[in-house]
Amino acid sequence: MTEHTNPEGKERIGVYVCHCGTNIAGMVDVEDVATWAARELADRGVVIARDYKFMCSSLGQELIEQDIKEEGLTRVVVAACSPHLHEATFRKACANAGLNPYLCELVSIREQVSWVHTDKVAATEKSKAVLSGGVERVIHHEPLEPLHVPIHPATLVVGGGIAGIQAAIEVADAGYPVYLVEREPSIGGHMSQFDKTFPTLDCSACILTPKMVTAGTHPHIKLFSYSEVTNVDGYVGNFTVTIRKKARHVNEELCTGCGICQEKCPKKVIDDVYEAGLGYRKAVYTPFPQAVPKFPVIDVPNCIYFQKGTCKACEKFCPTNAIDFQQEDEYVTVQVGNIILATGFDLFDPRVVSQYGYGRLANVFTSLEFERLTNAAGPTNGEIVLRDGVTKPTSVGILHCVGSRDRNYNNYCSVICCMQSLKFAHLVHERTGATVYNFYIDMRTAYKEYDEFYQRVLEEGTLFVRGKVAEVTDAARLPQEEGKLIIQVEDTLASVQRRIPVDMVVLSAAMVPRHDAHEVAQLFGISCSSNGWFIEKHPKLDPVATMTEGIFIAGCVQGPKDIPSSVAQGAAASARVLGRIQQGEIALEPVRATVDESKCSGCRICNNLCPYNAILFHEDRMVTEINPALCQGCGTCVAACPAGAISGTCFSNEQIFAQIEGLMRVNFQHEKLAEMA
Amino acid sequence: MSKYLFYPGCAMQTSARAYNESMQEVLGPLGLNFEEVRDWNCCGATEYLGISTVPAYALISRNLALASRQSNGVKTLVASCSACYLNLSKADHYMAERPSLGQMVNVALAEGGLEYTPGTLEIRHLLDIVINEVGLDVVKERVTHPLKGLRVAPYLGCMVPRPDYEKRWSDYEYPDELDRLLKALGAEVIDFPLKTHCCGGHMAQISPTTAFELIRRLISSADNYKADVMVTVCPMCQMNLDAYQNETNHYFHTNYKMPVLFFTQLMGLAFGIDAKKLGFGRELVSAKEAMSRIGIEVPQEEPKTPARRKKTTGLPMPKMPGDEEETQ
Amino acid sequence: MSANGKPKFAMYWAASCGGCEIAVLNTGEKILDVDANFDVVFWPVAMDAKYKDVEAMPDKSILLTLFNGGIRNQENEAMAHLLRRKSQILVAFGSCACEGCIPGLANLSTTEQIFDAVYDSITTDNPQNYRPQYQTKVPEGDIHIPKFYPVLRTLDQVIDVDYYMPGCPPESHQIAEVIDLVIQVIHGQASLPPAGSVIGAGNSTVCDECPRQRNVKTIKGFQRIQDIAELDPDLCLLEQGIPCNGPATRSGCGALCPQAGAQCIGCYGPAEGVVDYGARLMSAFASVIDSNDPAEIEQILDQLPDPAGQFYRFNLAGSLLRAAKPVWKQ
Amino acid sequence: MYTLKSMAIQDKAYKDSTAPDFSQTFVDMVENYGRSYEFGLATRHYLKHFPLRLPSMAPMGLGMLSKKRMDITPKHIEGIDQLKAILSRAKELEVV
Repeated sequence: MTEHTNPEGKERIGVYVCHCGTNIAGMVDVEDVATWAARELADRGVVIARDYKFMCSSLGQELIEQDIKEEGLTRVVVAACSPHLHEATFRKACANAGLNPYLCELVSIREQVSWVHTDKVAATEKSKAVLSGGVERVIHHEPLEPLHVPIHPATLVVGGGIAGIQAAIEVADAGYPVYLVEREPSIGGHMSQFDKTFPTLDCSACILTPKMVTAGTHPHIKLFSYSEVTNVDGYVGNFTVTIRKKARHVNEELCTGCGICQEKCPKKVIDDVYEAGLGYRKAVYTPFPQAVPKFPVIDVPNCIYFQKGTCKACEKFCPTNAIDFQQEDEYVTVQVGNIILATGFDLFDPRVVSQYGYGRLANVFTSLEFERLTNAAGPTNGEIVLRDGVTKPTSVGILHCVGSRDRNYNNYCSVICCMQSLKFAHLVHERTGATVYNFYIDMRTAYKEYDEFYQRVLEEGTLFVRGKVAEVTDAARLPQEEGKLIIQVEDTLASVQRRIPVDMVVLSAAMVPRHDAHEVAQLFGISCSSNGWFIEKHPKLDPVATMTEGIFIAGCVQGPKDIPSSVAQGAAASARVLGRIQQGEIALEPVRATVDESKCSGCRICNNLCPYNAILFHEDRMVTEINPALCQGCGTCVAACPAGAISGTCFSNEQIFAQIEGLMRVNFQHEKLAEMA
Repeated sequence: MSKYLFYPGCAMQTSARAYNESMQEVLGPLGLNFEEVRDWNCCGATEYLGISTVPAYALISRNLALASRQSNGVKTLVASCSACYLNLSKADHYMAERPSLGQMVNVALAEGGLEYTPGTLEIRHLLDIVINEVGLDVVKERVTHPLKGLRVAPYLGCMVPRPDYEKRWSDYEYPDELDRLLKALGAEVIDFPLKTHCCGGHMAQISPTTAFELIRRLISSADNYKADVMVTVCPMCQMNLDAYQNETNHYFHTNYKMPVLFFTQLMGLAFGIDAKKLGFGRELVSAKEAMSRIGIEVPQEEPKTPARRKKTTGLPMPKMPGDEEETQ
Repeated sequence: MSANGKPKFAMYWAASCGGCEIAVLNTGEKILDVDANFDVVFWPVAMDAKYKDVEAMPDKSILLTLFNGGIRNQENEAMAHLLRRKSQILVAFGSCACEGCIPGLANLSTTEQIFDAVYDSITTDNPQNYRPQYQTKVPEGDIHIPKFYPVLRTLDQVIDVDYYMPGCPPESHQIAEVIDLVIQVIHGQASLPPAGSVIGAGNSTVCDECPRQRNVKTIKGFQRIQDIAELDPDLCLLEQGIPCNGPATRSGCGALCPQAGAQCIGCYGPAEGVVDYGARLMSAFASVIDSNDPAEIEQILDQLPDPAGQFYRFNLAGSLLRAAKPVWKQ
Repeated sequence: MYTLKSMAIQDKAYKDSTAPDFSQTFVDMVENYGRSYEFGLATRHYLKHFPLRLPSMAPMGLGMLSKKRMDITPKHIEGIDQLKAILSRAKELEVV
């Protein structure tokens, strides 16, 4: 068993108990905790114990520094808030006084004690217990040195939507190389599907296209369109990324983007991506006229030649012989120092909200379908018409919050739906003169100029009904309902049930994480929440970094947001990356797992577990090794190793058992634990 | 032969005799063996729970207690009537969720020497058993006389898919179980928008005009879709739509003649069972004319569907799950 | 030193099956070396001796005692204390003494349940329903039998132990090596390992000695070895879904079981530095189950019909758990 | 739904007595026979509340009778005494 003595009895430990104003002192008798520690933990090496109003203030820190110097402290325990907040602060204070920062231990008596208890006596006792645990633990701490790794100046940006484009341009403008990877044949993302953007009603293409062109022609940006990242190795500063360039079957060297191949292709396919399923494209296509790059791709599963062996119309008519049916996928490996993920969102599939009839009732549209209807480059050239392609609606119902703010689907608010629905209402008015109803739960028009836009749409005569729509049906009850879609809703302001017959229904569907978000998260070694949004390092103070060093996120991959926020995040992520690049190197936390090779038998149980891909196996020696630069110290492999051959710095058996012993020392001191031993 | 306990409920012996007769006929072909709960009593229908709580649950639970005593290892209790199904599962659910209620009900049951532990039985509707236990593959195998050319409006009513304590149904607003079953029988199934709307329930008795309006909505919608018959899974729905159709016509000056049948009757027909054995003729709005359409050899020509879906000049419709199956 | 000048040797058998004794005899001609180098003063299975003979010996007069078996009753405990007092080097010999072994699994049952199993089960013919009485009056006076404890304890939970020699039983070649070592020490040709060491075993795990081929592991389910029609003779058993305890078990046996196509059941106990063998192994197995679906994971875990037997067969008494709580509270 | 309904009945918060009365009539029948008895229920209920509706319903009633979808005589269950004992105990518990 663990030896519970202060090794050689030499450690001189300082204990500092923080009041945190009344945050802690309101529920814990901090003076008592400090005097108790000085008295009862003296035999454990505590030579000084103080309480102070705000330990994190510069005066509090100076107190520690002074004691280290004057009292010759060799270990420091601070009882305050969660280590998440101030561990770095107190480590730095120790370092300033010449003590290795890793000889400092922070125990939480705020989040884990004062904020969660209501009995002051018990809370004080518990504070003593956790403090005692910290003291026992700190005895076993070792001085550690951070690892320094160089930062490769190149950056990988994954996702060519507006957030990714912005991030790529910012980094490239600073003079550093960027690899921009986009899954679709063209960059542009969802923004390229819109006609107008709220609240200014700017033409989406007009403001996006220049950015796309910049990204496509920038000397420092290497664009990989129609490509996907297949493998990521390495660690912050030094990632090796494999990119699969899917075969376009069009030779980019020869193609001029003239478009004849598309014209001549006999195969028409429903375009599920760019046209949101509402329009057609050919089997060889560029998704939209302003596409960057301009080169088309051949959609192999739909190409007549690939399926039946004959056709080759595109090849026959291509003036530059750019069609290449033999082309194969190409794998490119690049070195980068940092990665920005901006892979965006999918639209919620409203088929599952069966009562709204999407998929059954022809004239129920999703918001993205409607965007295409209004787009001058869309399937109807911007005409707002019913599914028959000709009839103009005389009345339109727009349903907010479809699949969001609904515990059956997604609890969260999708942020953009209110403004988007207002934009739709405006466009319907402007282009058809139809009566427009907006069905909303709450109207959320935060941010600049948004509420003004709401008022403008109100003045235009859009009818607003507050209530969650119960049903959209074609089952008419009254003669005037025949042939219409009837929206059944409780008008919660008037407290009446309404049946409103309309010609067209638009569902403002929620933003949801990409269908493959979990796989992408795993590929890059970051975590996503259970519903699939990628998790930022800190929701307020570090919104574009992740828990994995060197991986940043921007745009809707982190959660629903509008265009301005996506652009801001793209820029923010690039600023973080540029800071890193300019430092030239980065110091990594030395909290790492290590393998004791003499104990490792190469059973390979741990090999597949590392979320950061830090584990490698040496076939020749039959032992596992952990790459210290990749390891984030999460402890997964430590727990899994059946031989106990892997240990985690700062979380050794000795430290953990000592901490438990320390905790027990207070709580159970009268219970004669010895009986069990 | 899979064995199940069976709770018929009052209507199966009276107003829904056709349901009972046709069900008995198809049990064999489906490989189902139903053992009736001995000396069961009324479930309280839609009335008892409005009047009282403990007595109402005690009334229902007497059946659960009798069934569990009789179960002999059989866990599933099948109900054919939607109201019975809902009441039985409701009692089982709330006795577990509110232990004090469960206790009181058991105190009352003890008076009759009975007891019931919630969760002992698994209460399921007949349609659920056919779809999820027998399976559509077996149903399809049994079909010898596909109901080709018969346009049917599948109508479930409100009590089967809601509130669905055990999450057995595909969707509580728009479940497709009955649609899939009728498709398997070869019928042409319309996408009936009111499939889970209310038939009026006991409103036919206490507020006839309310009921007439609800009945009219259902019948006229089925008629708009040119349905030959409506198909139900519930005695009360059938009763309201069939028996009060004439009065409804009278009230609104309409002239609907929409036959309302039980799904088991159509299953029997598709299995090649004589219509007489299946309770045909008991309906008040005769199904004779509608049935004559499939009695005669219908040519293989596909009837035209209403212009609701894909028109070549129009914009494409979103793909729905199941679309692929149809095209194959 | 005894009269003939040879150091004294003792071996004792507490709560265990006797296999350890057989393993010592199984060392073959090596047993002659024991006789040649030691004066065997106490070894109940091999020679006649009374407890009072041991009591009469001066303290620390026995050089080496191999103590096998856990502490199940009052007699075991008394002998442990006695031999500790009389011995210079006391070795916890075999899995029972080191970790409790199979008798330790009884720590999951109450005394009453244990007695029911012994005195009142279908295989017992006990019409008068006799139960042990610790004290009985007979005409000659009171007689006592040793008291049965609520739990079995490992030897080091009762007395200080100098060395541990794991195995159920320890492999004979390992015993022979240990005997050789002690003889060399006696002749001044070697020195003793640090106190508290594990002797007669390796510092790694069974996998280290197992020749089967190993890959990155993912397990879709567990199977009992007898249910597998054809076992891959060269592939790691765990990868074939057989719950092999090798990865957590101390090396030293030569991986005999896996080589013979049977899974390691863990008789050599936890590898060096492992605090709780069962917990380690459980988290290791859990780590390689290839599923994220809770229902499927449940179903996979159900394929381990006896988790206590799988993970704590040899070491329950010595684990952090030690016993089921109700037993402990007695 | 039923909670609201029974609260309404207890507070007599209804305009006319048709609904609660129908429920009560139904319950009485069930308590007496153990099973529902539609003929008795319908005749009693309509006589009380909708006497004018009876003539227009006659064809339907006759249809139901002739197609054997309604019994003129009530059905008793065997364990009617047991059921009555259970219900009377349940009613005592209900008061609380």
